[in-house]
Amino acid sequence: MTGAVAAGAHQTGESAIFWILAIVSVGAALGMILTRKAVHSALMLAAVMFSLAVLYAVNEAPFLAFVQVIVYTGAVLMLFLFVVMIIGVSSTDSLVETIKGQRVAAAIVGIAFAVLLFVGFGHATLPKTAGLKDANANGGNVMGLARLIFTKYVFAFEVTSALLITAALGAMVLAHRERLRPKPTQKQLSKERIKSDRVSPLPPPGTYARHNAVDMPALLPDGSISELSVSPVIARRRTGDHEDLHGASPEVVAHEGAKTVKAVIEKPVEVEEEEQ
Amino acid sequence: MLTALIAIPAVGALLVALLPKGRDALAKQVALGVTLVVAVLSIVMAVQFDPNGKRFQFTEKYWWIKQFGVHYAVGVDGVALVLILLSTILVPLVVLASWNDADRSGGVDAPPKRSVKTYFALLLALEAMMVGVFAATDVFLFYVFFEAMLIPVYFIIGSYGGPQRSYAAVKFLLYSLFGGLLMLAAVIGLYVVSANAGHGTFLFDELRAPEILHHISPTTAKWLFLGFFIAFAIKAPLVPFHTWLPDAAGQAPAGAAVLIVGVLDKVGTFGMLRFCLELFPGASKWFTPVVLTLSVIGIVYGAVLAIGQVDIKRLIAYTSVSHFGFITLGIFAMTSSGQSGATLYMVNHGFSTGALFLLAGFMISRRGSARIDAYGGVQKVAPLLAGTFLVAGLSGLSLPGLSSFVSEFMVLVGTFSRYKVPAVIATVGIILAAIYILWMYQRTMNGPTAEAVKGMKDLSKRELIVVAPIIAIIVALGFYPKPVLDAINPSVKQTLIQVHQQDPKPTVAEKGSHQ
Amino acid sequence: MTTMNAVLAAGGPELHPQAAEGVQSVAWLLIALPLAGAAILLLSGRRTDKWGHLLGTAMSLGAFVVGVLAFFQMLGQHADGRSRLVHLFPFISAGSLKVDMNLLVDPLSISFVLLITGVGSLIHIYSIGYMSHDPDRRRFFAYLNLFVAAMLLLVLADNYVGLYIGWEGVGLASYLLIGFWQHKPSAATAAKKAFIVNRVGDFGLSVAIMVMFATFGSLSYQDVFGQASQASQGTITAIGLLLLLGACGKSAQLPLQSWLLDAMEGPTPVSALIHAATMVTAGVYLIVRSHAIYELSPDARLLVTIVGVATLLAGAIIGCAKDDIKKALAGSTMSQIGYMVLAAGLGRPGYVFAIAHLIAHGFFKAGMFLGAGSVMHAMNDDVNMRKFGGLRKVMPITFATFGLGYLAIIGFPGLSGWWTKDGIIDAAFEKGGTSGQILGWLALIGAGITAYYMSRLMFMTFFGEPRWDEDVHPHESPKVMTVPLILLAIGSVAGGAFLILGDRFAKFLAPVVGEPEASHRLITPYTAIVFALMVVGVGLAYVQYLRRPVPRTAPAGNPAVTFARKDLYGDALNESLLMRPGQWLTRLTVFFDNRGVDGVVNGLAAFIGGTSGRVRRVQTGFVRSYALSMFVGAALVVGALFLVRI
Amino acid sequence: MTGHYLVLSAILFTIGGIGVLIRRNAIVVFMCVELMLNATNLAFVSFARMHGSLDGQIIAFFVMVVAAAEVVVGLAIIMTIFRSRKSSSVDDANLLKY
Repeated sequence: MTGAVAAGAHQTGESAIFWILAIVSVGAALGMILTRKAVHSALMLAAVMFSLAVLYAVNEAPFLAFVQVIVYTGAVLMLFLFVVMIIGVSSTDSLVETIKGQRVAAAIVGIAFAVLLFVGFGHATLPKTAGLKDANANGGNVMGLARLIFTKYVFAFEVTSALLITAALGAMVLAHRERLRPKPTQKQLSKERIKSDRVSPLPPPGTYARHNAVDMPALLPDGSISELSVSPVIARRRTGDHEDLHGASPEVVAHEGAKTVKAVIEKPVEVEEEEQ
Repeated sequence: MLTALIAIPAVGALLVALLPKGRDALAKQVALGVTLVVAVLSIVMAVQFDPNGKRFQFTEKYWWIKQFGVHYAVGVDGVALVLILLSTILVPLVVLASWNDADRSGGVDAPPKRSVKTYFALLLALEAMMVGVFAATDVFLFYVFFEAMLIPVYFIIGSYGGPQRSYAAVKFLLYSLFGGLLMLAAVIGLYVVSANAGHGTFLFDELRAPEILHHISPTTAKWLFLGFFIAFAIKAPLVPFHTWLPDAAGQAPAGAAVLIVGVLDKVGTFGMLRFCLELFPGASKWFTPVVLTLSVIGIVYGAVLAIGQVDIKRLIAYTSVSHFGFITLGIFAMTSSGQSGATLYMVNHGFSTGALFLLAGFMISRRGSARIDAYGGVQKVAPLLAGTFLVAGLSGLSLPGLSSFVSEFMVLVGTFSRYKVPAVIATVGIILAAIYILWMYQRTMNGPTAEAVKGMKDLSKRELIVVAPIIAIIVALGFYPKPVLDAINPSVKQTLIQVHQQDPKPTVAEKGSHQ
Repeated sequence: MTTMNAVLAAGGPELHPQAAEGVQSVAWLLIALPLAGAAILLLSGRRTDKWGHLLGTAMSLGAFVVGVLAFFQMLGQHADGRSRLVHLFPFISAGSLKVDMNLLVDPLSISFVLLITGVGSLIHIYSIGYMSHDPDRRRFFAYLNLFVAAMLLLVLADNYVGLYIGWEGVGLASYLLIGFWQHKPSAATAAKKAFIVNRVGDFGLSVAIMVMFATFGSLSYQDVFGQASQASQGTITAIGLLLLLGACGKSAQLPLQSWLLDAMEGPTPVSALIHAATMVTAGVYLIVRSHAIYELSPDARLLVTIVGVATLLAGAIIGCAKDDIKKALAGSTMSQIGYMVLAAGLGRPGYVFAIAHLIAHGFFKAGMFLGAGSVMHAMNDDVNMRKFGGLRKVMPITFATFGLGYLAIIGFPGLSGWWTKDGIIDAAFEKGGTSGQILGWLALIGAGITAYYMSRLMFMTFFGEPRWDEDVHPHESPKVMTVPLILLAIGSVAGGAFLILGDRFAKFLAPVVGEPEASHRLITPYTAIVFALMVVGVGLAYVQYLRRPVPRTAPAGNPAVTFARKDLYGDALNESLLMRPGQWLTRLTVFFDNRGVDGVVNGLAAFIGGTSGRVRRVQTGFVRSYALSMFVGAALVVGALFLVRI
Repeated sequence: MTGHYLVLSAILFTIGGIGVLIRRNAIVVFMCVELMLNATNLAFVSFARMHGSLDGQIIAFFVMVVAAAEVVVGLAIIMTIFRSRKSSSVDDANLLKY
């Protein structure tokens, strides 16, 4: 598809593509800044990037189009999605503006900037597009690019490689969390456990409960729900109620289970006398 | 010779600063020794100076910053020689006078809070720069010394001064720096002008040569003049820029106050005489009315303020504001007697106000308070102190027979022959001078002896050795100022030729020539 | 009678002093001796306490001897070879200003030298006794010597700068001597007041010197008087008036007379020497010495006479109301100097009488002051005449010498006062014209009042019954004090006759002030009137103070008396016109300086501090507001680019 | 045609700019920055085609590289801020102020 487009694009096909993609990309861009959920704006950005990739292709830059798709959208955007996942995919921003007059100022400046550019481009006398036919002549676009990179821009190329390495290193350093206190040894853990008011281990989720799903809280002997049995991360993640298989909400299920357990506990326990 | 005069105190300062911690007494002796050596050297130089020889003698010239065209050029004419002598004579006396001022920086009996040897090192550094600033014949070098001088003084006032010392030190520094920056702009402007007119130079001789003067258009000359003049007006406090002096002199230790008022301010008037007048003759003539009114205001305003003061050191500071009005009046009257009088006035004022400050310092170190009403009837208890204070005071109000009268008389007569009204108003200054000196003398020395003053000791031997030479010089110059005048007159004549001003002929002679 | 102006038109005699030789060439010794004495006494400190005063007196006597020798050498010289120049050293030389310190020994200065050293030595001798028990006697004699040296420099200088140095030196000496007993606040204030009022006079003198330099280009008498006729009339009058202002300051004439009465705070010998004989006459010397200038400007001369007469009357009136013996004598000094200034203002004939009266006054007024001193000495330093009375029996010598002085001053015929003061009154009338008449009559009235208050003083002190306090038992003063009194009495008796008879003094002063046009006629129509007025004055005083007992406490007088007691409100005037507004001015300027100029500086600092505080708030910390400013910046850059490009 | 591409890139760039100013979520702000970078890449490419030399594309290529490095470090920073402050809002990190 790229070869055809690049070789013989005559006027109407290209402008048609341009207009479609322009609308798509502008719409996606607007969507990106206006949606509340971060994931949606990430996807909108992906749309913009794809339309740009096509536009690159139209502009006789096939290599860039693929790099855009593979590297930029594929890697960088995915990185965004990873971080969105970690940070909180569900966290929606309230679009209420906190800084006084920020939105108005942003609009004014944005429009002024755009107007300035349009006036600028309007006045600019652009020469006829010369097209990259001869530049891509021997060996196509990639060979042309490679020839240029490794002759004229070889120094910039090396510098960017160093940049990438430092960026990777930087990211690693930033993300790495320094342990403020030494890793607690087994000895210390047991000592703390004894010192703390709860020596016995926490009930794993689902104990005495109807089922042992990872977010189902365990029941204490007196029938009440043990909050400690569910990991806090997951606890926070509990979106909707946990529909029990038989239509009762977990509290109801927990309550019946608690009755049975209480009954077992109040039953008097024959205590075998230990021969002293 | 001159470089030696600058190098010795600088090295001395370093030496004193690097002495081991506790050896205060040694530091003092070394400091005194160095200053005495410098004094002897400068006297030898003065003897060798040939008044009617070349204008600049003992000149040395080396490349300093080649790219900027800056030389290390030193040389001495009559005026500079006399002022260098003033400073090299005053500094040893100041060192001797503030022998244990620094010890009491921590309170009367507490161990010295601040290191004694830094105080003396700073004094020596200050002396090096003082000699340097008077000896520099390269405008850039002059500027460097002009600014470098502020640092030691800032530290002296800042760490050894009176209660509001930090306020006074900062105010002093900012005021002079502001002036200095204006001057820097003017110095650069000068270089640019000289560059257009041939090769860029800072050397004073080349700058005052006619071929460069013609290239400066009158307006640029006025601006450059203003740049230099404001810096010098701040340094020698002319009225609107004078408020730093009472604070600085009031808060500084007595010895430093002597140097600030005695020598540092002279740099301002010296600069006016040599740089403002000689480099921009047209502009100085154009600005003369303004300067005259400022100086006359300064004379009367300073004197009236001095009458109203309650602190001795501030009072003496304000008197020197009034005296500086006289000096600038003499300089810008542009008559030979006026300018020679003004230069002589710089020397005399250095000694008379120096003596006043030293004696005030002794009184304050005894009594602890600088307020005039804390004293009373000291004459009965310390007659020697009172006597020398009276002589210093009388030279302050320029009593004939003492040195200041000669210079003030020459300034007034010189000014009158060209500008009648300012001279008459300035003469009112001598009445006000009598009032503030005698009233201060009466409130502190005469009348019944106040309680607190009862135990005051008279001048110790050391203090007497400090004051006696100054009083001797004051009386000697009062009766026989000829040697100093012979040194000053040739260079003043040169300045006047440069400013194309002749002395106005007496009206009788003119009438005679008309008939 | 040739009118005065015709004579004067010829201009003063040409002053061509030749180089001095013989004793006169060592004239500088006159100044050097007392100066050395003062220096030795001041610098030596305690060691010379014992013989300090003797050294002082010796120095003064030495100067007197040199003076007499120079005088006799001058007598030997031919009339117009009498002004001699002694070159000392070049004092100031700067371009056009050339001032050499030379001494001019001529008849005028030699007569002053004799008066100063003569009366001065007598007073030194007197002070030996008077100050015998004062701990600071050495310092007193040092200051006396300093004063004599300065006064001699004043009269001997050959240029106005030397005169000015002597002028202020004398002011300093009077400051030191008036404030000698410094622990007394009143003495200290009086000394300060004297110096400052003198300084106001000196202001006039220094401006006169400046005008002279601007006009004549030189300040020596020779050049100034030589070229005086060429200068414009306005300048000459200006110089004349300014010199008059200087003279008023020093001789306590009307505008600047307030300090003389307070100057009595000083020890009596001081009042005698400085405030009677020598310093106060410096003003008259200045006017007579600058006669060439005054001859050229009639209205300056007129003003001099007016000031003279006004002070004459004021002094007399004050003299009548003062109970303090020294203040009364001070009032009389002021009025006698008024006479001298009046005479000096009358032109040629007046000069001779002015100087003659000055010398005579020097003798009898110093004699009376010393007499008053010995009276105070006896009444253990009480000055209130109302507590004296009947002292003639107890202190015969003082009474006798004081009496002779009294007779001389009221112009008792035959004594020196009569010769000189009548001469002045006669010269005033001779001046002719309405002004002559007015001056003459006022002078006559002054003579009458003089007779009245001097007799009042005599009667209250020496006659009537004693009104002493209990613990006072007066006794005659020791020999060392009475000998000078006797000598001065002889001078006050013989002085006048010796000078005026046969125009001896007039011929003596001729080379300096010019030939007198007519020899002095002894008996003039006015002599009788003067005598009559004198008798009336004495009679009035006799009736009031000898017939009726003198009350011990001053009775409340009518407004006229209080007017006189308050020194014609001179002090009140000075205070309300000058001192109080002056204090207000100083307080105002100090406030203005601290708030105004300093305010601007501190205000500037505070302003900068304030704005930086506000500007700080722009850093809100929100990344997005920074982004906004970046975006605005970008927009501006793009705009600027287009602006430049299009 | 190049003018059209330039206008499109200007629009996308401005939208990205406004996005940076309006959104408070750090990641979205970051995405807007990426959008601005892509807009410039489009302008580069269209100029390259207009001038007929590949330099524009190389510059675009380098922009991508730099953008990648920037994203890596930027997100790491956002991660650390989130970890310490439990909030990814840009406005919460406002301690560095007057």
